[in-house]
Amino acid sequence: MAGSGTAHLRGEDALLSVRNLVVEYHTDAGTVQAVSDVSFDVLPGETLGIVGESGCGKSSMGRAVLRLGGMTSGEISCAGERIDRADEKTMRALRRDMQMIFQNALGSLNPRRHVKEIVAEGLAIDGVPKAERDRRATDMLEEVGLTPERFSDMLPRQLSGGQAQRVAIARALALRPKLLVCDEPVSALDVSVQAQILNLMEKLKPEFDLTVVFIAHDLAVVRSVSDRVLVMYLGKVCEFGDSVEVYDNPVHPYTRALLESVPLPDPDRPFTGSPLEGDVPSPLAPPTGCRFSGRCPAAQERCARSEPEIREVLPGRFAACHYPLAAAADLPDPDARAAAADRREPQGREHEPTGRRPEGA
Amino acid sequence: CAALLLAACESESTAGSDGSAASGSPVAGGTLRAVEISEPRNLDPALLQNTLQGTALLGNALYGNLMVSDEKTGALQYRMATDFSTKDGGKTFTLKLKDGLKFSDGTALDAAAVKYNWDRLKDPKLGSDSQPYASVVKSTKVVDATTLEVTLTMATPLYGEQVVLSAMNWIASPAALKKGESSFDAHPVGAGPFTLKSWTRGGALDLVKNTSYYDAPKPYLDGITLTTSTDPQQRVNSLTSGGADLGVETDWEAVAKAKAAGLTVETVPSGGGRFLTLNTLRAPFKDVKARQAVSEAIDTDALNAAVYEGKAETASGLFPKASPYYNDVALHTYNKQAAQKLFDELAADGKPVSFTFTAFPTDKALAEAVQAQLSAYDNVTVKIQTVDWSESGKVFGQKQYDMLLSTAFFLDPEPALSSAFSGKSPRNATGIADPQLDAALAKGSSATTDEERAAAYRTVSERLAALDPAILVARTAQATVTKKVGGVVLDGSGSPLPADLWLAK
Amino acid sequence: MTEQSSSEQKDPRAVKPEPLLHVTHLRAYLSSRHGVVKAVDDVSFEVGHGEAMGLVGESGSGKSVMSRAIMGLMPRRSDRTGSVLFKGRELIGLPRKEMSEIWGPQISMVFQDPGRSLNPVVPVERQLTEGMRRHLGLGRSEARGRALQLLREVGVSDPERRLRNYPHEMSGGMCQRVMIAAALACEPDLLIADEPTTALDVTIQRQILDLLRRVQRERNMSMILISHNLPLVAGRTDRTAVMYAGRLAETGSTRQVFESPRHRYTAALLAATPTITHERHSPFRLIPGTLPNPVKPPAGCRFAARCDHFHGPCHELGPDMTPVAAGHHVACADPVPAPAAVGARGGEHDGR
Amino acid sequence: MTTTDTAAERATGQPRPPVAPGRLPRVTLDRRGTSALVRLSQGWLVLIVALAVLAPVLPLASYAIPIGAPHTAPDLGSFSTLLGTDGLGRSMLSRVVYGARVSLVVGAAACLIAFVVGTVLGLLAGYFGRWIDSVVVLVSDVMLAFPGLVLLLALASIFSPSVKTLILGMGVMGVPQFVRLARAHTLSWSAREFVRAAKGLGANPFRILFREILPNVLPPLASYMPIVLSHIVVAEGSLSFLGLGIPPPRPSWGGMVSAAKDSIADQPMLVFVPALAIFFTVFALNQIGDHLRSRFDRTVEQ
Amino acid sequence: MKRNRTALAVVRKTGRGVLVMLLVTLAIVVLMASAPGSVAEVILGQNATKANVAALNKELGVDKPVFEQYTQWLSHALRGDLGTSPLTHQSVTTAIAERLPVTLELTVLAVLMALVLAVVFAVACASWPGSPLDRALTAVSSVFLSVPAFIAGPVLIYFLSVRLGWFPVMGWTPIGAGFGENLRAAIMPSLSIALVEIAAFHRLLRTDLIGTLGEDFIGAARARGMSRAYVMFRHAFRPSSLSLVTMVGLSIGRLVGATAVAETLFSLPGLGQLLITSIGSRDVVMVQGMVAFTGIVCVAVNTLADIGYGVVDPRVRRVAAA
Ligand SMILES: Nc1ncnc2c1ncn2[C@@H]1O[C@H](COP(=O)(O)OP(=O)(O)OP(=O)(O)O)[C@@H](O)[C@H]1O
Ligand SMILES: Nc1ncnc2c1ncn2[C@@H]1O[C@H](COP(=O)(O)OP(=O)(O)OP(=O)(O)O)[C@@H](O)[C@H]1O
Ligand SMILES: [Mg+2]
Ligand SMILES: [Mg+2]
Repeated sequence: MAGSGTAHLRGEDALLSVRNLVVEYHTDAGTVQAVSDVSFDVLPGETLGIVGESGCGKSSMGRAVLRLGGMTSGEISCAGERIDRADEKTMRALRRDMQMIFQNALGSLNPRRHVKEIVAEGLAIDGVPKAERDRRATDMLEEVGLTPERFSDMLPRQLSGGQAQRVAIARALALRPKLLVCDEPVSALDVSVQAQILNLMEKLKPEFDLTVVFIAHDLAVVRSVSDRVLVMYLGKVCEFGDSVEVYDNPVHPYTRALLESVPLPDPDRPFTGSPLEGDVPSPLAPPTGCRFSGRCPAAQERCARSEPEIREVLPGRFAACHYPLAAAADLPDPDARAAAADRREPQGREHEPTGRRPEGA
Repeated sequence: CAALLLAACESESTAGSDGSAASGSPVAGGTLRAVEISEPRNLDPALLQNTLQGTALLGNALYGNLMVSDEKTGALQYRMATDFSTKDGGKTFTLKLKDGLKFSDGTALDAAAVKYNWDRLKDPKLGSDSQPYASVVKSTKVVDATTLEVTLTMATPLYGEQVVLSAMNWIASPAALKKGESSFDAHPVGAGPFTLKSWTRGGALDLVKNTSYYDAPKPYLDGITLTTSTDPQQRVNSLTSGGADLGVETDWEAVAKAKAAGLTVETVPSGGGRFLTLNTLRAPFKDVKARQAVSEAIDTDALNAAVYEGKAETASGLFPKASPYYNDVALHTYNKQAAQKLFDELAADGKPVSFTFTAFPTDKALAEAVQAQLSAYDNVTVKIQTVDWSESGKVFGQKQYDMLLSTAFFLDPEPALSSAFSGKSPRNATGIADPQLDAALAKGSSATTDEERAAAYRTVSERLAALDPAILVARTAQATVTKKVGGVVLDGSGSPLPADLWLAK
Repeated sequence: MTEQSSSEQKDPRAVKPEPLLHVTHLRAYLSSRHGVVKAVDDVSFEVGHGEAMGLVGESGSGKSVMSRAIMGLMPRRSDRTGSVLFKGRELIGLPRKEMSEIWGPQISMVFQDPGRSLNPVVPVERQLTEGMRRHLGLGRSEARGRALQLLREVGVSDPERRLRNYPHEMSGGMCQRVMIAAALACEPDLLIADEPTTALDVTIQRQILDLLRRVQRERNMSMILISHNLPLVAGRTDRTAVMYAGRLAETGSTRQVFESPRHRYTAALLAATPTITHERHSPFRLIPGTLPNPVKPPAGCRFAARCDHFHGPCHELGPDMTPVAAGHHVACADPVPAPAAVGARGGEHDGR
Repeated sequence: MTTTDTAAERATGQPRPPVAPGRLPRVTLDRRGTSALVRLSQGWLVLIVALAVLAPVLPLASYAIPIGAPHTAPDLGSFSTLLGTDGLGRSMLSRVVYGARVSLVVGAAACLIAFVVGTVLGLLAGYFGRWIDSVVVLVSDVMLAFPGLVLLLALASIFSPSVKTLILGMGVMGVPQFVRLARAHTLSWSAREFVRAAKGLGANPFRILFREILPNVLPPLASYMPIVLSHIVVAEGSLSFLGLGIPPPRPSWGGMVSAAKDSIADQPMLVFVPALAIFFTVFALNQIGDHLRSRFDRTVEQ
Repeated sequence: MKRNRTALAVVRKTGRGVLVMLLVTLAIVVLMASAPGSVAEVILGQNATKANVAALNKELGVDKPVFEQYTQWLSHALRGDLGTSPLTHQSVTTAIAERLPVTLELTVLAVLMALVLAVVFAVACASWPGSPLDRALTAVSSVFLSVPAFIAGPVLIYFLSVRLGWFPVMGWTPIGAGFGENLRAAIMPSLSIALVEIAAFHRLLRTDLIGTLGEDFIGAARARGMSRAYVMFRHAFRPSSLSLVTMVGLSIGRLVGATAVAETLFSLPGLGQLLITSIGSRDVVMVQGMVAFTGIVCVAVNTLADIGYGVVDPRVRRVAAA
């Protein structure tokens, strides 16, 4: 399945748009196809969740988007500026608008610099005068819930995981970016701390008027924070759609398998459905055709041969699969489609305060 | 193996005072392990140095000797030659060889071979140490197979002694020499008591008995293994620990250690010795006053104590008491106050004494001791520059030094003294050119009676004492150290003659 | 010893059968730069024959140290007191030689990160068979045969080839299966699995958990399944123990703990755990504050500082657990009130 | 000598990945406190450095002028005769103390040169990679393929031996070691997320290199300095032994040992005093280096 | 495709090695050319007048520009002809071949001795890290580290040869002349250079072993009930010896230098001694040939160490092959 295609794109008004992104790593063992021809859009104010198993290329994509890692080909533009073509100088200016939060929060802080310095670093690079810098850093610390008096002069190693992540968030937001890419910001944290950080981010998002790309492998977390979700498998897009709908009614067999593998805190029903067979294939030699075909319970002979294009399987629901779970016969007529859209609508409104309606325009 | 008893030989060894020395009749057989001080670069006789610290033992073993000089009297003794005499006061000599001498390759060692070797030595490009000696020969003429007539450039009555002390004493097969250096190094051909078996450079050089040696039953040994060590301590250790049977030694401390360890030590009583040589051609030692100052400032006994652990033989005069030319002129007097006064005067004249001691690797201790001694005086500064042996040619050739250590020792004062102090000598390291001195030296070399010579050398001593071109630090050690080795006969350079050596069982 | 245990098993009428593992007042202190870390501080619990116990708690609560303390695989500068009775035999103080007879055929362990718990430079075959050869005295080919069988059992395809592989030539899931096979090789009575799937993908994680549960049931083996992820133990274990800051907070049947948590901490933890049904963009319930310093843990209830039902007696609370239902023990001065129906069901369930 | 980068890095050209999160926090057993040995070592170094620095103002005889008969036994009478006299009657104590000056000055200066040059090159090579890396690695390979002593011998025969030559030679000799170390650490650190984070903030390469990476690379590198210093002290000794040390009368420990090595049997003091000085210093430097490394050098190890 | 990559990597590695060699030899030529004195002066000795020297220099071709001399040397060297020493008239290849056995034996023996002792020490230390035994052994190896060959040599000679007479004071006995005798001659010199290496090897291995022993897979092996010794040698040792392999490779260059000291101390006919005398006598041809040779050996040994890596660690096998 996992396929290419552009059916799910939403056009001009996107803040971030990624087209045909390819990321390859050349290693001694061969070429790793980390991201293969992926396209997506993020509308202003929206939170896009990206999920997928380990190694499917989420981080590579996140880094490529900010040009913090290699990219082989593709087009990326943010607020109309072509990131993939910008020269170093323009890029440095552009970076102010796009910030990233990393999975390993502690690792993303220089162990030899004080918390305040770390938070103020972006401002220092920007040439903000010292006093101003200090003030804004202090404000930011306050904002993320760290008492400046206590934390300003600490070194990263004196911080707990949650505190470190807060510092990283403060550092990113100190520049007042438009776009925030979070690469597994909570997966290294304990549940109790994880909740603190997620809540913090929910709080800051409207405050800073942020558009967020939220990368995670924990499906539960992604669902709770994002408006849209992009499911990836082995460097390809599987499914794209409104997060609640995708979770409630996955159309791609992989999405369903993924959801069914999430353990439930229920002694009687630990998992739903049956487990997926086999291992994730190596990105060094991905399978031909649909990349999921080898493990797909619904795979047919055609799947291994030809790669499916992304198409709209249900209204607003895009999947790259020859045989989506919503069978061809069930494909809704325009009326049903409208009904589905309606169903979505109120849900969207409910969340109006936390983020601008993605499709509001 | 059965010891073969031989008739008493002609050896006049003076050995035998110590317990470990072998006495009695020579015993045949065995391989002698000898340690030398320097390794030959090549086996070409021209490039071997006929000195104890050089490769005399090896040269004597491979090429034998035309003549040797008596270790006590310095008188010539004939070996492969039967005669080398002059009838015209040293203008021409006639060399007579033994009949039927053969190189180890079977070719004849005849007058032509000698001529070839001697002519070859004159080539400066060959780089032979003996080139100055050979250059005295103007021409040679082969009279018959065993007779060579030698015409010299100037009258040198004692030219025989020079032959003995140089590579001229060693004759190699012209046929073999003509094959080129590398071939010759692999198969050197001479008529000596031993032939080469194998040579690992930096390692051992194995010699085996030359069965066709002219002077049977010599050599007594089946073979000799020569190793090299530049470190005196190592040579002595090797001997005491039984790693070697014979070592040549020029280091006083090592000699003392060897004696203390009960080894047999043979020395030749020599004159001259090690001189602190002052370059009189340039400042500050151009000024005799500066030379005197330094000379009076230096306490040779203290130098001896510091550098040679007090084991060196020090001397005030040029000649040892045993020499027929002995005189009581002290070349050097130690006088601290006088020295300081001179230094002060020189400084007051605007010519403070400041000089560099050019030290070769082995002279560093001495240089440092001199420096230490002079550091006690005001108005004199000493710097030390260490130079590699490779630079010796340049240092000496271009006289780029203020002070260095050089050696002039001798059994017979000729030619060593002239070479060292004559104004005409290219090897005069002091650069001193004093007519009176030159005349006395010339007299010493051309006079034929001991009295005349003694008188001449007294003048030499007086001139040297007055001019102070060099400070005699100590006599040169010329020792052969052995353990259970018999037949240690020393030749003119003080090195043992391998043909006579034998190993006690 | 094996005899003793089998005789016990044969006597179904024993009033209280001796548990397979009986841990009492276990303390494991580790020395560190900052002082003595009281990683496990007076913990008592038991694991019955053929029972799977889940051990959950936040990172740093002492789960791993406890599993190692039970095993006797403590770091060098450490101190272990209390009692660990395994089949009635005291393991604490047992010489290493005797311990190494227990490791493998009696107790074995599966570690968190499969990539790190297989020796990268040793072929899979040797790592699988060395235990068997040592403890069961098997020859090379016998051990190999058994290894193949084991690999099939844990669902490794093409086991012949796998035996020749080095760990780096296999995926994480495959490595973990091999580790499980190696742990099962000598038919242990107790398997301790310390976060066996944290390093794995969700889909693989599920495969491994299913496998562990299946094997545990098939072999009637006891198992301690350790995880910081609460839902993960829910469907895999019979009983669950919740650990907090070196102490147990709550133990009970898995159903009791998940459906009617009584300790304030357990309840808070469950509430903070994101679930797939969580309302979008709605805030999570959170537990304020952080774990107490393990070097200087507070007196009384260690959760007190973070608890929203904190009051006076919390400071006096000792490590002892009080029963709140059959087989359900809680160390809390003000436990969550029990929903009656669930409590009854829990008790029933516990009578297993 | 010391290992520079970890084996795995050399083999794969990649830094090891950082520790996976969520693992059992491991307390390194090696992290012992400051042991008595380390304290003693520090004490010794302080003493030696103090003596060397204060030598001119101490009531010490000149190292060049004899103060009495050669080989006098140690005598508590005066400061200068505490260790007796050497073969030239000069004060042993004075020579050892002034020898410390040469050994330490040569060592420290050479070490510093090697450190500065090596670190800068290693940083540039490790961070920028590509041709800079190729060139730097090539040059350091060339220097490593040159047996160090040969280089020194060659240098010593070109320039006459002097303190300056020695410092230069030894400094050059130590460069590749630091290049390798700095490069390995830079590789390891620049793969860290915080470097990426800095880049994300718009920092330019030099800011990243000098503000983010350098502060992390410095401590482990600096902790190798004592070890390198000890190598240099030994190398200076070897050179003196081969006759290419500092010209007399300036004493250096190596020179003193080699000058007196023949007297082991008769005058053991002459050898053992400087040999022990070398020995204690090298030992102390190593102890301190180890100690520092166990504190700072966890990056590459991990 | 994979094959191509491997071939390419081999070509790259070789190319690099060649480049290193070129630079090394060029550097030595330049260095030697700038040194005062020349081989001609050495050959002529006391007859070294300016004219004589100039004439001989011309004859030897050393009056030409350095670079020209170098390219000439190179073109010969590429054909396997390292030239002939103008001083000893010995072919450089022969000289190296003649001396190589000594240096080789010393180096190998030194590495072996150092390795054996270091392994014993390191295993003991890593088994009880932080214990008095560990501290004692670490201190002992630090002691070795502070005993350079030029101190160790004379001390060994004095006690073992002069006082006890166990070993010869100096000189070499080739293997051909009896293995026992050969070993007797080789033991002290190799020991004197091995001491320093022991410390380096020991420290490295100790640290790596302690690190490895903390790994999960060691815990896993223990949890399978494997004995201490088994875990140490079958599990911990190999993965811990990676850096050691590199270290041994790197130590070669240093050992060549150290053998020069040992060969001088014990008057052994090895490469180091030849190198020193050749530098001393400005025998550029000889020095150049030898530096090229030792350089090749160093590069080769380090490449071997890379390959040895693959043997030790299957994870890098692929890379090493590449
Ligand atoms: N620098 C790199 N060099 C070579 N391969 C890389 C590199 N970075 C990532 N990869 C490979 O690219 C693929 C995608 O990696 P990426 O980190 O983007 O995945 P991910 O989805 O973020 O995984 P995770 O959930 O584990 O973080 C993986 O197979 C990974 O091994
Ligand atoms: N070797 C050690 N030395 C000192 N302290 C240690 C050591 N290992 C763990 N600790 C400390 O002991 C406490 C308990 O750690 P433990 O690893 O048991 O936690 P855990 O519950 O397993 O956590 P996780 O879920 O992260 O694995 C922690 O505070 C930890 O820092
Ligand atoms: Mg990632
Ligand atoms: Mg744990």
